Amino acid sequence: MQCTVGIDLGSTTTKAVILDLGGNIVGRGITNSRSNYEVAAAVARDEALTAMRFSLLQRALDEAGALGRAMDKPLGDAFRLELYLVELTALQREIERLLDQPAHAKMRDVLRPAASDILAEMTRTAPELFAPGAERKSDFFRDIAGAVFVRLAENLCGAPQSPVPFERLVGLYDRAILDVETRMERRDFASLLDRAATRVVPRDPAGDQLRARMVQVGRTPIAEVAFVGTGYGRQTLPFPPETVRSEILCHGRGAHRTFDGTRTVLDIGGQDTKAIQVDGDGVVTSFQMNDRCAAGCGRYLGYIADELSLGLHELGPLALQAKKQTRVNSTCTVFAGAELRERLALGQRREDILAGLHRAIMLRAMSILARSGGIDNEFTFTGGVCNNPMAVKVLRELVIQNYGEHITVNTHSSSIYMGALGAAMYALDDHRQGKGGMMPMFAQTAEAA
Amino acid sequence: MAEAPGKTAPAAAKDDSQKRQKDMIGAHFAKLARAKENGQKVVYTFVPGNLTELITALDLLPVLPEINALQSGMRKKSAVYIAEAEKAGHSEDVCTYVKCDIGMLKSGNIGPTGERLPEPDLLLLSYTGCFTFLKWFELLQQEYHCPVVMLHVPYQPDGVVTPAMRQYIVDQLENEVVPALEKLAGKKLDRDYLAEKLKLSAQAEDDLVWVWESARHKPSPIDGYFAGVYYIGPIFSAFRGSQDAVDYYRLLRSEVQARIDAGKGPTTPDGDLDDQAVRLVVEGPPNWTSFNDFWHMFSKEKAVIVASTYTRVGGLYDLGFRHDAADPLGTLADYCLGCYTNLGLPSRIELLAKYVRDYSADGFFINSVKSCNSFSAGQLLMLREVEKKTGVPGGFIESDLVDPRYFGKANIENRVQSYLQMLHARRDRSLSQIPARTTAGVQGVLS
Amino acid sequence: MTPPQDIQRSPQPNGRGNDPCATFIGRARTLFDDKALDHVKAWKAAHPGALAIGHMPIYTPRPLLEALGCLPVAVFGGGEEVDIIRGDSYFQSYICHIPRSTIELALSGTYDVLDGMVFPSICDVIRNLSGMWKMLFPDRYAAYLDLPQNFNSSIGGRFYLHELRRIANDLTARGALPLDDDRLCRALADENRRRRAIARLDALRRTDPWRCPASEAYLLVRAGAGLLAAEHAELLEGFVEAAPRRSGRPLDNVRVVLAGSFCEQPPLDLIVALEKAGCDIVDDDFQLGLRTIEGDINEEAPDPLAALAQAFLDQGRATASRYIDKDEKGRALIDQVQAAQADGVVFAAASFCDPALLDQPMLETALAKAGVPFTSFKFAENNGQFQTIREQAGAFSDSVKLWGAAH
Amino acid sequence: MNATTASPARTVDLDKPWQVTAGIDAGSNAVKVALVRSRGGDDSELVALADQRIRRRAVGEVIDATFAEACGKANLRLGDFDYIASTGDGDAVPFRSGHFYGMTTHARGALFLDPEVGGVLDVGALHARALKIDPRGKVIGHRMTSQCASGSGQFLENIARYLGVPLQDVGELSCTSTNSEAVSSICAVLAETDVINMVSRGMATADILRGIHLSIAGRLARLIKAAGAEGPVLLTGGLALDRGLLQACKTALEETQGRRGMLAKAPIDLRSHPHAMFAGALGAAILASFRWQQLARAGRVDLLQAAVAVA
Ligand SMILES: Nc1ncnc2c1ncn2[C@@H]1O[C@H](COP(=O)(O)OP(=O)(O)O)[C@@H](O)[C@H]1O
Ligand SMILES: Nc1ncnc2c1ncn2[C@@H]1O[C@H](COP(=O)(O)OP(=O)(O)O)[C@@H](O)[C@H]1O
Ligand code: SF4
Ligand code: SF4
Ligand code: SF4
Repeated sequence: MQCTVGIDLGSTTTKAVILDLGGNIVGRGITNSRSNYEVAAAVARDEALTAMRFSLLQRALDEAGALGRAMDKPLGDAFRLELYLVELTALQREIERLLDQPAHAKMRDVLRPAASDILAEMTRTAPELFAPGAERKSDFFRDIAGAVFVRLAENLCGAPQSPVPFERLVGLYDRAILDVETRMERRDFASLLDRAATRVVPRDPAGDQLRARMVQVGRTPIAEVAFVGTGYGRQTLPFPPETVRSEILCHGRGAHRTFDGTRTVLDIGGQDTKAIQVDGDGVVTSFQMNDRCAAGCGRYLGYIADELSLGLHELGPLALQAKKQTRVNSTCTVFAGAELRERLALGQRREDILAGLHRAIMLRAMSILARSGGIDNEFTFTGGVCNNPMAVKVLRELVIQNYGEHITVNTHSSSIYMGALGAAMYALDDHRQGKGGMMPMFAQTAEAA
Repeated sequence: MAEAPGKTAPAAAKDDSQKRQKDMIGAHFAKLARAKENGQKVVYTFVPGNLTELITALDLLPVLPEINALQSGMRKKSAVYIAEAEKAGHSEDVCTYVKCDIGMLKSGNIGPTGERLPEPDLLLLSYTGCFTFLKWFELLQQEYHCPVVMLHVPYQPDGVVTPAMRQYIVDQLENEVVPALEKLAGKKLDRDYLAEKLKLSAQAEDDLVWVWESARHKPSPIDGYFAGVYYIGPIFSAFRGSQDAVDYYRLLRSEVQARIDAGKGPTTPDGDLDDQAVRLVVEGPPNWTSFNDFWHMFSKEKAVIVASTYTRVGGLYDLGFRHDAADPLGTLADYCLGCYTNLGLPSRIELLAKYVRDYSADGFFINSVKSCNSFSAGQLLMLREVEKKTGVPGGFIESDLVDPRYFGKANIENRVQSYLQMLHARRDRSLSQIPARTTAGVQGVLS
Repeated sequence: MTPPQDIQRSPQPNGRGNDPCATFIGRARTLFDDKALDHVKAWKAAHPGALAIGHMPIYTPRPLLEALGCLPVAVFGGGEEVDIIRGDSYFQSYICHIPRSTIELALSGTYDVLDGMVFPSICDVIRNLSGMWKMLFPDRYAAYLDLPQNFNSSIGGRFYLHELRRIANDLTARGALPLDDDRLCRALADENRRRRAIARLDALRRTDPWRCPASEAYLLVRAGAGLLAAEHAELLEGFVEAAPRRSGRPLDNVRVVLAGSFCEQPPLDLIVALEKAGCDIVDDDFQLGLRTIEGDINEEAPDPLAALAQAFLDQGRATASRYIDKDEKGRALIDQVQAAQADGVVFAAASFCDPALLDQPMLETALAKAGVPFTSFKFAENNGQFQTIREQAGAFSDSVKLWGAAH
Repeated sequence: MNATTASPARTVDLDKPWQVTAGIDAGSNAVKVALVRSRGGDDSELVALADQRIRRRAVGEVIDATFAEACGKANLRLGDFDYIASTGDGDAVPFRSGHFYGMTTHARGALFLDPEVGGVLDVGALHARALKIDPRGKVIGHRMTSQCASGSGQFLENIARYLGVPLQDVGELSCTSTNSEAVSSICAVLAETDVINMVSRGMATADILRGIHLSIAGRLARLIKAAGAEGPVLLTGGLALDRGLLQACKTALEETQGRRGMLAKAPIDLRSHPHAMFAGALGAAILASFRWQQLARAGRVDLLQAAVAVA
């Protein structure tokens, strides 16, 4: 099967979208951006390929009748669990390696048993994380494993007279995860799927038959024929220059394709906010970005979440419970944390402050929007921050208030992928013009057939 | 208003006119360095609305602190100077030209040619189009304790010069400025000599306008911004009204003519820009500390600048103004009133739109500098209004004149590139043939 | 139990319950909070056909506007409460705050009640704002008022008279009364009365700062933004007469002069924060637009317009917007410190305010030479956090208190 | 320790030569307490120190706990104090007798720790400030970082966390760097991205830390000079413990001084002290004694009585 790939390497997350040659979206993938861009891009793309295979698989399962359909969800969870376990093993290896280094000579005897206890416990309880209905604070290994590790470390070190220093133990994790993340683990879809299936598919003739189908799907060859990369700091992207497109163009195009009446796009990512105006063909006519200060971008919410030990997912829903919006003045990302602490100490409600913080960000976004030319009729909100329901709510209110009731405000469950989608569309353009075929290094070595 | 910036000049091969300009400047600074021993008096003044003919007609030597500041920027000295001024209590928020100048003063007042600049005998505060000028010379006055003479040039809010405005300036020239300069020079102003100078000014001005207008050709034989700042060197500074300036512009004109004949574009840091994909008009001063980097961002995407407003800060000759020997003080008043930054926003918007149309530009670009409220306050409105009037898209970045802290290279490059790619994409729109909405999207397990 | 403190820091006079000044302060506060300009609407309703003319905060000849039958309305930006959305889309982050909130309010219709705007030449930002106004509101009157920087009456004075007449003629053409000497004389007399009332308020602040904290004085002066001079004078006089009956006692504070806030205004809470940090602000340059002339204007001159112009040339208060040609930069400030018997100076300039910030080093030099302690910080009208400012002002008052004003 | 229970007024002995005082520095990140015995601010003698990080606890709770810890070490009770001075967030210390502002206390504390200093560089979680002080500890010049948080402890903490280096090892590690590169961004948030870029280029952790230290140090060096300090300067606040920062600051200062050495000023000699983190609390305690005597001399029994009423 032939397809084109678009990758949006953002400051916070890396997204990939795969289109078939008819322009249909056949796979999406996301991962956290990390210190090794190449790995981040490769992982996002692997995720997208995995999604693509899963969608093929879904079709196969559907055809396989009731049992197949029943397996769809459990299989997905089990597959995630397998991936998690693979990375957990890598983490364990890395921690062992670190402990052998001379820097840890003094504390080694205390840290090693503590770490191995924690890791054993993590492996044991891993299936709970992926059980049906389980809630995860994030989709990324770094965050999921980190949360569990810190919780277990707190338990261990919190005990009176515990000889294990908490900061060192957590430092060990932070150090190890950095290295784990920068290494590319080869992902063998077929065998992972097989292991996942072993967990959930019944061991009976019907199940065996299903597994056979799955193996088949897992091995369908996929050929990537064109590629476009985009994203923050395009100068340092690990893509060949011919394949790089401005993120402004990609976001505009992706959003326009998803909602074709859109003339205005607002993208709030981790470190930048962009307001983009597009014409009837999705081509950008003007844009504005935040200035050199990162104030009021997604990272701001990240800091706040850290400050409150919450997951990013939880921030918006909590803010939605506000009774009133506290007026928050700091849009400086770093000071917002201090202001939050100060206000909490004054006894203000957490929800109300959070609501104020969300409003502060959205006010800034509104100015950038106004700078780019405002909104005339249909408007689409994209980027990671639109996963945050409070941000969406506040924005919607502000837009209606400032531009009128007649404005259509779109958000989409996969708005975070708009940049990657636009990139994949440009890749398809290239392919159709015979300019495709240029692949980044990592894509040449990965699983593609 | 850049004069040839010595060793930081573009890597491009030097034209004869450039060499000539360099010699002129060298000679001027040499004269300045020896001013005190030769008993010559020195007048500091500003570029917009400068009274060079009047100053030189009395054999006084002009020094233009703005140009010293921008050259410090090009020579990578400005960061240290600015730090010096901030240490002395100057705010981070204010114009960096002033701080650069103050810092340079505090570090020994070494000019661009490595020679020490003479202290002023008089500060001629030509308060034209910029409030900061006023404070700048108040500050210098505290340092040098020399007399200041103020020439307040009223602002043109509606693009109209009223008789009262003109009269106000002539009154000041007649009663305050000329007497102060005469006193300093120790002699009476020879009005015939002044008229002669004004005649020479007008000659050079004719040729400069010809050069600007050559950008109507395709490809444009000049870059009206990055190279343009070199072209304005002599006429906006100490040389207007001199035979040297007349000769320089004659030479420049013949060089440009040769490029037109050969169908060639201007010389840039990336070589000759003959293949011009995009024609732009630029508003706002350039950044001096990363001048070549900034230029490169455009030239590597094959963008040529066909006109710019910054090169009009010292006079809008292309709108028809010429110094008029028949009415010396009146013509100086008109000159002062007509500088670009002395115009109200509506006039500035008109002018930009006119440039976009006259020079058939594909877009216009605003470099908004933190230092300069005179230029920058209102540029975001200009952006939208010019887009509305011309239908071509505008680009916008923020940087600074001589403070390298405010030139975020990656960020600026990202914007410039996005902007230029947008211009390209708008032209290639026919290529987007993918159906706008497709239904067969996959809501995969992982999304 | 209340925490014991060696200093009672409350800036409010005690005995709030039956404060003889409550009505005056209440009125001022109501006017301050009337961001929608309802009082201007009411005035216009009561004076059918009369114009209300807005002006930016400095050297606006309000008596001239009054003489034309207009209500002058000083526009001081949006303060803390206004959300800036569109305003930010007109101004880059390195430009001060007042023009953006002014634009925000204008675009949201708050200034629809104003029939025109006067933009006196304060600085390049306001100058360019006048042009923006003309583009954005082409149907409304907007005048840029160029103030002469030449103070010779036959040169700068002549030009200024032209400017004043131009504006008067423009307004008359738009329905204001024609310029008339009698009316102008009366307006000058009203202005003089108002100025004297402000002078009495200032005197009270100096002798009994606890009877009139700066935060209240601020509100009382600010009340005049949208009042005719006579009415404002009445309010001020009422307060000054009632104030001696207020209870309370002096606090162990230091006395400071505040400088730098002549255009964009600090949030009221910042003034309160300074007071809480132990500083009695005994003089300031807040809202200079309402008190730009020092001493009386000659209200009996045969040519009152010339008298008004002359007052600007000779008696205009020294500010950063004005070219000071003699070598006495800072003299005015030192005089102010001495007159107020202040222990020091607090520079509070709006962030990115070029006139104030460019002036400051020169003023600091002058103060240092005169041995007057000073401290400085920047603010924006919508600042909400005063931690650093409080720290700084506190350190300043600590050191004056612990070691005395002199070095 | 219940500070809010009223107790009978105590008599105040105005001629008392020694005062026992406490300084409580309620910071944004940590609470520091110093107990001092002093003769009106002279001959001060350290009695006990305690500090606790706030982390996510309620500030009031941490203050009570830290104060109790210090009292426990010295075997003192609330009633034994003549004057308790707060600094930092004074409102959080309901049992204070008086309050002094941070710059005042850091200046005084620094002078106590190192009597030679003429300047202080106080770097805490969210702020940095440079002071020029006179021999009495009076602040005669200062500069602070403005709105922007870049260049402060919180930033360093975040980076350390990202790199997996425990805070207390940051300094040592940075000192081992051989090949560093300054971080260019002025924004703390954007600087994090710079750091990520460095990691991606395979740069050694020590070099990255050193790079950050150098960029913060550049800013701090400018701050000190702008404040006008000369000669010996004490580094105080939480980051005083960070040897890497100290070293980087020294380097930064040398560089700028070397460049324009002709100015006839005493070169800045940046120093550290093991108790430098407590400068604020110490200063507050010493000034408490000074103020006590000032009030006593002025006969302000009312205020002194109020000061001890809590005990
Ligand atoms: N699940 C989520 N819930 C709430 N907010 C989220 C979620 N995922 C991401 N975000 C927000 O989106 C931001 C990242 O946006 P993204 O578009 O991925 O940025 P970039 O393109 O710069 O990498 C985060 O900083 C966070 O604020
Ligand atoms: N051992 C250490 N090494 C480096 N930094 C430290 C160390 N201990 C504390 N810090 C830093 O000091 C900061 C706290 O400083 P402090 O002056 O107490 O701030 P505040 O007064 O605002 O609470 C923390 O942000 C932390 O980063
Ligand atoms: S630290 Fe805060 S204020 Fe400073 S640039 Fe970053 S986000 Fe902006
Ligand atoms: S503010 Fe602008 S015009 Fe004025 S001196 Fe600075 S750069 Fe020049
Ligand atoms: S605050 Fe300052 S810079 Fe801003 S408009 Fe007023 S005078 Fe101009």
